[in-house]
Amino acid sequence: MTKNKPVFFMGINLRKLRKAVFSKTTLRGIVAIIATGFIWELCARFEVPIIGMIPAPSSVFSSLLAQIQDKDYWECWVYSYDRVLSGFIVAQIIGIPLGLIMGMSRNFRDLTFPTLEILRPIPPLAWVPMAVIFWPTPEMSIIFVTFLGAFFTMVLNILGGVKNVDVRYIRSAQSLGSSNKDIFWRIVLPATLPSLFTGMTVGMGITWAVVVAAEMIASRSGLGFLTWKSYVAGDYPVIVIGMISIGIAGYISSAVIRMLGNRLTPWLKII
Amino acid sequence: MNEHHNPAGSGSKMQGGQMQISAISKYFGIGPLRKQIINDCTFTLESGKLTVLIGPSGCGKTTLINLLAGYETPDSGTITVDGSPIKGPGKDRLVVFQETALFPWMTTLQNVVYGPMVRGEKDKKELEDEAMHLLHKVGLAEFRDKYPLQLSGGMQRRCELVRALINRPKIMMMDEPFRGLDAMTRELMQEYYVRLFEENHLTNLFITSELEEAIFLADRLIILTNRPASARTVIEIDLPRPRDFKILVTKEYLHYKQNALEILHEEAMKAFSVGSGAAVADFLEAYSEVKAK
Amino acid sequence: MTNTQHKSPPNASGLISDAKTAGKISIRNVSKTYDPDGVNVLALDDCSLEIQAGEFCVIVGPSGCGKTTLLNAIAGFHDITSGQIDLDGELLCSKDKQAEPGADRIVVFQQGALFPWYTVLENVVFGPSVQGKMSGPKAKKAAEDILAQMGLQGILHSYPSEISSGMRRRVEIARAMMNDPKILLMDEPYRAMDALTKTIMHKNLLDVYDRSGKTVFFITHDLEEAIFLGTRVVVMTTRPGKIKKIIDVDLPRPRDFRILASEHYLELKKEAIESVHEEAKKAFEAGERELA
Amino acid sequence: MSAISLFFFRTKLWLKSPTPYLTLLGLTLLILLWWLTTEVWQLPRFEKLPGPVSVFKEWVSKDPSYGISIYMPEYYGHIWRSVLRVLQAFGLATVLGVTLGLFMGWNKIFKDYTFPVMEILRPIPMLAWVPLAILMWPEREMAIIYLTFLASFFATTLNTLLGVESIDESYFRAARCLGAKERHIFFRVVIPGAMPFIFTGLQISMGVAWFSLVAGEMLAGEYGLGYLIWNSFILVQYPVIVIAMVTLGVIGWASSAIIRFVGTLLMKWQTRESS
Repeated sequence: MTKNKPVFFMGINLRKLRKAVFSKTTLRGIVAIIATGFIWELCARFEVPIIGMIPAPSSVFSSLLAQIQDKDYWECWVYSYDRVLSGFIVAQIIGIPLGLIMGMSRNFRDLTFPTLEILRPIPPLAWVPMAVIFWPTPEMSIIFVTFLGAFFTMVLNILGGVKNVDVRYIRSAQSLGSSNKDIFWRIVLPATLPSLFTGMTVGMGITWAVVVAAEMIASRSGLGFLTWKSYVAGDYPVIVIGMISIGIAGYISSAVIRMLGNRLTPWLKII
Repeated sequence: MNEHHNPAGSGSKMQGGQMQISAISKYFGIGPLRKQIINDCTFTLESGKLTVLIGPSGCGKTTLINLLAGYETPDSGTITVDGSPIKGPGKDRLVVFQETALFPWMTTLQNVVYGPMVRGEKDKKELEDEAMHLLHKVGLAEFRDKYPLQLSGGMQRRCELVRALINRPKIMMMDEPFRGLDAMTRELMQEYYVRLFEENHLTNLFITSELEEAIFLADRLIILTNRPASARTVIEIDLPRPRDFKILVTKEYLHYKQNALEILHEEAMKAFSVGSGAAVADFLEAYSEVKAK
Repeated sequence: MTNTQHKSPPNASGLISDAKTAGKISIRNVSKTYDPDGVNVLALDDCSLEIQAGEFCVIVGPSGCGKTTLLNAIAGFHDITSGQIDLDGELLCSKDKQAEPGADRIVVFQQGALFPWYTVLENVVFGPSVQGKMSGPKAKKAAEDILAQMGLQGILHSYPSEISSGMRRRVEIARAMMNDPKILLMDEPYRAMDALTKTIMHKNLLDVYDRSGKTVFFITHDLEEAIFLGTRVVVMTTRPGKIKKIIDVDLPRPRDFRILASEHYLELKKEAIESVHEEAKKAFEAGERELA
Repeated sequence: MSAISLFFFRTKLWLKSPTPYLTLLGLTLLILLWWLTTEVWQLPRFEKLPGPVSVFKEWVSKDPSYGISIYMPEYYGHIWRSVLRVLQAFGLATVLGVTLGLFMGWNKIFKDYTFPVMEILRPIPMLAWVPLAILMWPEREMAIIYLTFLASFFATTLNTLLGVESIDESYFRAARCLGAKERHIFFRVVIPGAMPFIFTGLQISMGVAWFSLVAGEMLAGEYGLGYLIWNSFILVQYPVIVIAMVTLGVIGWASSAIIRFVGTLLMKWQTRESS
């Protein structure tokens, strides 16, 4: 019946951490992942139809060792990141102000929202040919399609965020003597930040999917192209390496956004 | 309004803060959807007194406070503060909302200094000192850098009180501020609030649907009719101040309570024959059964 | 909805029985320790309490004093660290045995737990229907009877979200009574209702209680409610929860609002306020210290 | 007041507000701008894009120059193939995803074993599977359906799981109190309780299904709207690209509208709540 105190190390509750790490859940997770890898290997070895066509983990691993020493492989990362970031950042630059204005002004929303709603259901990749026709370089067309992928999500999330700002916040700010400028910068903007970051996270996911596909369709570089090229060239283990790389790259991007989001919205961390 | 004395300064009874509400009415919606929420409502908030408005849930109390605060304008009638009609929201009439409207993205201190800061009054240092002084008074000094979500319900309500007080409003309007707290925290908050009031004697308007709370706090108790709301009866509550929870078990208190219940009951029966919305169904039921006895 | 027939005899299906024989709870030296985040928290400390069959036992105490922990142990939602709880002389739970949730001990929850996806009628027949105790039409008939007894006949096919919060609570009590439980466990069921609504809820609950003679285990923060409803009021200390005081409420039954004005009621209230207020303050200050 | 007259009244109010006119104005402006830049002023770069007039003429022509218009059976052939693929993939994903999600949410041990594997696969964008899918499946058709399925499947499963986990604990407790056995809890608490989230998941899943279908068809299709877009691009039949894009938009919108409609039908308890 002793009342133990939690032990903290660098802001982490060690007891809680230990409990989480050495739990049955973690153990089961590890077992499941190892078992999956093992079954995958067996399927590949015994050439089970369909699943067996996926290159075995062992061959993927040996090919990975070759890849990470290859400069071309790392260049693919750079190209893909370059495209993702360009498209994503442009989407932020245009999407954030647009979403905010749409949320603040009813007339502007009525004017632009239906247009957005009409264009939104068209899958971003369907834009690829038009983009290629329009933009002078293929690079620009890929960035444009990438931009589209993130853009709609951003605008809609911000719009929703602004519309959901609790009217009581605006009212108390008014009573306390805020100007319209104050209300925008000190109330509406921070109140919208959480949905802005939700939009960014979702948008980042879409961006990677679009970049990968666009690279396969209309480019000769990047991680998506690496995957496609390996398929065409019959170097199958590299397909899996490409996929895993894309997964990791996407994961890193979302993690960065999450970190940024946590940093900028500290009030959401409830004790 | 710019004197630099202690905002919660004890016994500063010089302030005005007499609010006159004359024959205001308010409708919502248009055409066949038009509904009257407030009907020809007249009452006075006397300077330096704590007036409590009580009425069944859904009777239009919140609309009334929105009108007094200036967030909405009445369709007819006038509202004046110390003789001059109100124009929109202003820092002379501050509202403490149901639940709380502390800005979640600002720390306790930032919330408290928000008003004077956006109005550009005083320098930062002076403002913070004043805020800390008030926070200290309600036991929140250690929590200056916490965000509202990190505070307990009771602390949030106190922070909200301080955020209003630092502006030295003429009138404080409390819209069911302790709703949603558990009964015990609620009682402690009532004590805090009554103590702050007894120190400042600002004009206070307090809206509630709890009779016990109403009588415990009030100098004057105004009972509202059912929707469309108007002021029905004013009961002067002549219980001694400073008050504490011992008065809840006195005969005088009980007398006021029974008296008020009687009127509320009558109001409920009237509403019952009109058959207003489902929100008041519980209330109607309660009092029709009381009468059946 | 205006008038419940309080004089009506127990209905034909016999669901609300007169038997006061069952539902005796003995709580003996019960303790419970939680272990969230690797920190041991003692929620209940050596509580002993005997609840007679047919008693209306009200537990009051500040937030986090372990009232709900005790209720959850009886209901079977979690285990206890030491001690033992018996129901009618049979072991219900102990250190090694967690109670099974069952239809003999039905809980009415703080936030209300009517299934929002079922209509009122479907909610009320849920118990007998999953227990396979009654045929469909028979259960439906019984449910209609019980709802009518409680003055709820007009809303059989409404969804819970369409009726007022007071009605929802009453439907929940009806749903519990359908199962003829030995004991009714109520976890602050009227919290967050305004005082005017509460009065009708109290009267309704007392009606059901006076007629059925069920044992009721009732948790609340509200002293007025506690004294008005209870046969005994048990005051608990702030965490770790211990039993601080037991107040016998010897007000006559059936009770109505007149007793709120009686001398004796005031005395009882004074007694309760004194012991609870002290604990509440302690809990409040402890809570603030914890946050700091 | 009756529902019908209320409806008319609301419509009248709406017509009096600026909303419908601004909406109309916005759309007109969009098309006007498109028309001016491409067909009237023929600005650099814009001149290459098909203009609204040429697209519209082609679309309603009885004798289209590129073979695709509302009178041509091929047009409907492409639509039908795409819809069929989405239906197969989406149907399969819904059946498997909802079942898996429900079990994962209901049974902690099952979740412990399956969830980490899903979490590892999830960050890989579904389109990165294209080459592998073609490799795995003997037929292109299967590969495309597989791709479409995969995207929907993850969205559905995760939302269903989220739905089950978001059900308030007190509903489970209430059900146990009332004597419900595990199977009752599953059918009468877990399934209806998770329903709102399942339908949110289905809407997302429908969106991503179309998204990956287009990519799949562009890369590996021999028919379908995505293929039509890509093929018209290669054959320099630009108006057809726009026709296919607009068609995709309309069908995509319609399919999520259908899901919303079914959702409202199935969850009366929720719709009545909001009204």
